[in-house]
Amino acid sequence: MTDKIQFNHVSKVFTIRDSNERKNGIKEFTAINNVHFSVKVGEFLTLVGPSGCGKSTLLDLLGGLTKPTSGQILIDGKPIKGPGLDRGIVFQQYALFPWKTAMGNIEFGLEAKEIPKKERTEIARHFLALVGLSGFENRYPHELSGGMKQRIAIARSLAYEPDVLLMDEPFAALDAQTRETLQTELLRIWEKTKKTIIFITHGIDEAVYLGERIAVMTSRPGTIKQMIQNPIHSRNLDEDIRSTPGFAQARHQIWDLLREEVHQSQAFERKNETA
Amino acid sequence: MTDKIQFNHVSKVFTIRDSNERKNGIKEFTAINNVHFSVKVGEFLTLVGPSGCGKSTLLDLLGGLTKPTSGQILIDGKPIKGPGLDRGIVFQQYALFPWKTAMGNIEFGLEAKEIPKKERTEIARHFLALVGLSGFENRYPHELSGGMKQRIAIARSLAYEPDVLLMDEPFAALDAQTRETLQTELLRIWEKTKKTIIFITHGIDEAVYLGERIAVMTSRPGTIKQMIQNPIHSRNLDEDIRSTPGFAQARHQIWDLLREEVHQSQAFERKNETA
Amino acid sequence: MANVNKSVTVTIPAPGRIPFSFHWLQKLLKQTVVMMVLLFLWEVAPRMGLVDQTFFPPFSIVAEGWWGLAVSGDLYDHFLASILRSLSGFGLAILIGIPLGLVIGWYPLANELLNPVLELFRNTAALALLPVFILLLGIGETSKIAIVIFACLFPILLNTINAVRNVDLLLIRSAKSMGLGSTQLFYKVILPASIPTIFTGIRMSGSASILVLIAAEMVGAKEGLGYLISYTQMNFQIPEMYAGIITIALLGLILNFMLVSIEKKLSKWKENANG
Amino acid sequence: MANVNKSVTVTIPAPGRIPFSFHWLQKLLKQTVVMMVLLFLWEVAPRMGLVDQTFFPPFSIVAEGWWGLAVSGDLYDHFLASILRSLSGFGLAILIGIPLGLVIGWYPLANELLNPVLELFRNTAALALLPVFILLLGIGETSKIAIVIFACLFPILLNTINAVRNVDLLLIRSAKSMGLGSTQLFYKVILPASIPTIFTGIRMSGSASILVLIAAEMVGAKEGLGYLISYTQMNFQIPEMYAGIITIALLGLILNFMLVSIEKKLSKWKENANG
Amino acid sequence: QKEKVAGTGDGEYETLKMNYEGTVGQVIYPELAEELGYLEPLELEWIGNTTSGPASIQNAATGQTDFGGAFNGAIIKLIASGAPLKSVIGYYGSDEETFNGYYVLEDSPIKDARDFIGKKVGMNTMGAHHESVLKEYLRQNGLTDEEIKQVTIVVVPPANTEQSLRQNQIDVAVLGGMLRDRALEKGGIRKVFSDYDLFGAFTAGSYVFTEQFIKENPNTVKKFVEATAKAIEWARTTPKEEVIARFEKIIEERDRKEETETIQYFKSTGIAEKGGYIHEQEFQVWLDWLEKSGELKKEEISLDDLFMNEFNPYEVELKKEE
Ligand SMILES: Nc1ncnc2c1ncn2[C@@H]1O[C@H](COP(=O)(O)OP(=O)(O)OP(=O)(O)O)[C@@H](O)[C@H]1O
Ligand SMILES: Nc1ncnc2c1ncn2[C@@H]1O[C@H](COP(=O)(O)OP(=O)(O)OP(=O)(O)O)[C@@H](O)[C@H]1O
Ligand SMILES: [Mg+2]
Ligand SMILES: [Mg+2]
Repeated sequence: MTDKIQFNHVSKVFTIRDSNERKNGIKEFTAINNVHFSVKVGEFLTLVGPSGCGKSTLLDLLGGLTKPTSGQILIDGKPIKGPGLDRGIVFQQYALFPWKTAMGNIEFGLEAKEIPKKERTEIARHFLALVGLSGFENRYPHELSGGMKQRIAIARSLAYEPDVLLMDEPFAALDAQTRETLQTELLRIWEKTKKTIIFITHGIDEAVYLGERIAVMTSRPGTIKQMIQNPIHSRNLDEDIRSTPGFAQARHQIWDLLREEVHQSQAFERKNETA
Repeated sequence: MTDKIQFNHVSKVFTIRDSNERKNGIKEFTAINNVHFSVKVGEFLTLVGPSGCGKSTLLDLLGGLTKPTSGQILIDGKPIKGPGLDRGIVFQQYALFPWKTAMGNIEFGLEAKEIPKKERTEIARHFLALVGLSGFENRYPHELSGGMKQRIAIARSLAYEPDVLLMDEPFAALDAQTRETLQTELLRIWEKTKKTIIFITHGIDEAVYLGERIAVMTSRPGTIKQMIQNPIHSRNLDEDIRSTPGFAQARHQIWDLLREEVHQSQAFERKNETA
Repeated sequence: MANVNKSVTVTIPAPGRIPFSFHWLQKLLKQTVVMMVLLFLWEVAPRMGLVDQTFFPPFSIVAEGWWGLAVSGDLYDHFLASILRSLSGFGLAILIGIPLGLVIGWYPLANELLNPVLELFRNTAALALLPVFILLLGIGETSKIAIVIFACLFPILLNTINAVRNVDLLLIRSAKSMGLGSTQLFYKVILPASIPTIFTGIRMSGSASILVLIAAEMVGAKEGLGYLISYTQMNFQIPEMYAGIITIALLGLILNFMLVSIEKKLSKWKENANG
Repeated sequence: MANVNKSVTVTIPAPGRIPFSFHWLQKLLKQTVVMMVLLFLWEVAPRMGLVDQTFFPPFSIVAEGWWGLAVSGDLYDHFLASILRSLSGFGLAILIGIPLGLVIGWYPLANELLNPVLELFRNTAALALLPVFILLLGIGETSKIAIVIFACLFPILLNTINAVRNVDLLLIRSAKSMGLGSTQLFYKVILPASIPTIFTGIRMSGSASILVLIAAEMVGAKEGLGYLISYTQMNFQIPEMYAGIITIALLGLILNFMLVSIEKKLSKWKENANG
Repeated sequence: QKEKVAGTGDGEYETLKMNYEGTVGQVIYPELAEELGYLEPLELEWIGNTTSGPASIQNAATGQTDFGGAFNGAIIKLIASGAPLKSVIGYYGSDEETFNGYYVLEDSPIKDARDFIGKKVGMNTMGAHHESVLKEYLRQNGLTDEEIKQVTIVVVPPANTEQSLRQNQIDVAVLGGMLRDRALEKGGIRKVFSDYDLFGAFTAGSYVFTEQFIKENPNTVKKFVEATAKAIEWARTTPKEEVIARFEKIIEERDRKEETETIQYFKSTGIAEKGGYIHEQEFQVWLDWLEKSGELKKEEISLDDLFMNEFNPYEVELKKEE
């Protein structure tokens, strides 16, 4: 398999206002530092790391919403120019347009692609069915439960057929049952469509359950600490894979890796907050 | 050990407005049905069940915020008269008073108990320290992270020294790392104070990790489906207990129990929603 | 001000509430009774000499006066004159205020530069400028409509500016990630997201348009409800004066009702668009 | 209307933004320049004959007139008279509106009964009632203050009612679970939770108080800024008339500024209390 | 829209339609002239009702209307403030039947000018006739400027004037016409002085045009003044009942949703001179007064700037008499 995405020694530095100082000082702040890895075509990569380590920043860079301070990001061997419909982003909060119905939201990206109305509706219906929400076409976001909203957001990203799907903790705000259902559904969709997926999460269980490979990041400034090839392959989706010993073992490995990082980052935050 | 709490064949029926009918009809709606179990002094009981099965209703009854339609609930052998400071409730959403500081919130219950100002401050400081938030006395809720808010809510319930702590999915909205930290802290507090705790959750992991006994409820109308004595006793809090085979086994048992209930309840909801 | 109504209506149950099915009818009945009582007091108080009958005639006499004006067609003429002025001023304010607000909100520099000037104008009581408008624009329709425009413009303008500036960043990022350009972003995201806030401004302007117009019509007009009131007052046609006042109140009610209906329609995608 | 501001301010970065430390000073400078340009136009337009100099004198002449009034002490007298009336009417409206609103909001029956009456009054343009107030209360201070009360009362009253009715149910339940009785609940939860919404009403009333007063002072007054304007207009002291208008604008700015400051102080526990 | 007619010879009117403001419930002399046919072929175009004299002449000055009318003192003030206006004919005044009285309650301590100090006088407009007459009265009775300043003037809507007096919200009420008759019917009030007591019969207010309008439309203005003068003479010399009946007819025909009640109280025109001819004294009084009180600088304005009688058809006749 060829590389779909390549991070070449990417760093991102923010200049932020220093709110502690009266004199409106500016501070440099390294969010991610020398990130270097690649993702293969059709791969499902999960990315875990402590809060604030730069996971979302990494995704923004990939989405073309911000530019790296140094280094380069390549997609299909070409550097990223800006946002584009070849990559679909699912944001942590369901970023649905509240004034559009479920259908309208799914069609949104298609409109930007200038696909004719009729075809648009057809495609949208297809993806609505794919995420199991046929019959909810005309609901507004506020009339949908959290899980449904996130499924619409996923359908929207799938609808304009991006090669790469970037997902930033999409299931974080959901309750456990819905989350597990959606995880299973996502795997089904991935198997059906063979997209390249980068999936950010806080949850170790989630990372192990979903990822072919799992990238563990260090705390701030974030770099890739380790890449783990996930030993669990048999994906019988209706089985309680999470209760198998293999799962427990993979989970434990990542737990250990993350533990030091989380402790480190929490100590850092507590120091900052009481200051 | 004696029984702290007794549910004697408790049912709760709501009369609700029937929004489908034009004529403002009324409908009877059984939320929980013939719930019968008891909790021992100092016990940590977790309660799992599908969404909408009546877990919160059960807690409201216990808190004295609503009255059962039939049956009786006894605390220390006496029937419940109404809300009282012998029971502390931690609600799912952090129900902090936004116009009070962290300290003020913790003192709130103490004010109702008419404890003098000075003593109040002392007690509040003590519990603030207990939940690891010394130094955050004067923060307003909006200046605290989600995890911190929930810790304040727990401290508030502990502060007025209730015998029973009722917790309704207190960690549901938190991210995974914070949640695990708080779970560990809660167990520490429980071991220290030996309160009777009823803890509602959606998460199987959470139920297994925390509960001495685990009550599994059926879907609507809710009853107790099964009481499981949790086999995991060794509580070395710094160990990754979640990755042990024992944990996986208990988890699996509950997963199987819940699976049929969840499926049943989801089918029911989907039917309702598309209607 | 992007106001998202997050709160829950607390209907504290009144003791001994009546079965629900009659509720609506009952409410209407009760409200009618209250109205009748008020009208009865209005009728009786002057007749019993509690207030001076010359200056506060009983309701029946006012109603008679109203009927007289209505039958002669005078009332209709005045009403028409007022509503035309009010609507044209109001409409022009909308036509000016919204585009201007969108532009100013979109360009931070424009907002920065104009902010103090707008604040100054907003806080200048429109009626203080009445003499200036008359001096510069004469006593004809122009000056009356101009003062209505002035009074209506600032609520609309400032709400529009705020609306644009407070569009949820997440939605903007989301749209950008789907490859929308600046123009499309404006039409497809900024504009629809701003509508509810803009409408708050429009509704505020609605009542301002009537208030100010009445005052303007009292000075130098030949028709309109404000003229009717001042004219009848000068001519000791006190019942007709009250008839004019009642008509203005009705005009206010109607305009408000219309605006609330439009608002509801335009923001049906919002959780609680409260009137 | 319990308005919770949930939105994020989008500061779209202007190209070539200047280093931050100078930003504040720069802003002030730019704004001053805009003001100067406006004043310059005011000076030049009449001098060049673009507008009639008699009725639109250049700014310097108006400033001279303002200075003359200020030195003679007349301006101070008028200003004082206006601000005293405005503040007493406004203050009384607060004293009546808030308690009344609290009671009406607290008892659903009261709200149900009075709602249509309040709606009717709220939509009655205050100035339409000016003749009635004069007829009933004479031309003295009473009628002027009464009309200010009328204009200020309804925004405060209706906002207070809404505030009480929209207190977060969760907070009420939380307080009840801590054993608070009705009275305590009212003072410790309902009241503080309502303050921000009530203040929105107060701020709306603030500008209404000035607007209506100006109109009232134009009729049947012997001092006050409204009187100053109409008197100087009648006596063709046009620069002095503009001086009066400027003073009113300043009065409006000051009152608004004061109210916003108080509001900020009282709702410092809110995320974004926007002015 | 004004219709311009070319040429400046006699009978060729530059403007045929004249915009003006009327008065609620009353008939002004140009309207009477139109009714009597004196004004033809000129036509009046009603654009609304005036709220006060000062507002009326201000509207004339800004071109809202073609002519306006006000108290002579107000006209002087406006001309002094830079608006080039000229009075062409008088249109109201006081005589023994038609006058403005300064009334107090029967048991009021106010007996003469000195008693006014510190009291409130209610009137329906400021800066005009009522105020100037009051100040002139106070001045003639030896009050200093300082003392005059202590008399407070309160603007009261006409409908409230009597009520305000009876409710002690004002100490003195200026009443004229219908208001006075109605108040006297009820009784309990007494007059301290009136403008007629002070000056005798005199004309107090005039119609004005802008100088520019007069320059551009000499024939129109001439015709207007002629017609108005003749209408005034008609009203001065026709029996009261007949005048009232004619007024009633006009009011009913013009259909401005008015009552004819006020008109029943008409007693006389109050205009002192034939055809509204303006005497120097009628402006000189106020000019002196304004100069003395410091509102005008000495010699800032001469009488020639203020008025002209040359369009008045009775000028020749009256000049001879002088
Ligand atoms: N636009 C920005 N300007 C300044 N600092 C930023 C900006 N965006 C992010 N940061 C900072 O960079 C760091 C990394 O942020 P990022 O959102 O990528 O973390 P994360 O790993 O996604 O955290 P979380 O798991 O909590 O979502 C944080 O400390 C954040 O405060
Ligand atoms: N006051 C009420 N009036 C009418 N119906 C109610 C009321 N409170 C709860 N219900 C209904 O009773 C059922 C049980 O609700 P409850 O909140 O106890 O469920 P739950 O188990 O806590 O669900 P979740 O896990 O989603 O929080 C739901 O279907 C709910 O709609
Ligand atoms: Mg993130
Ligand atoms: Mg619940």
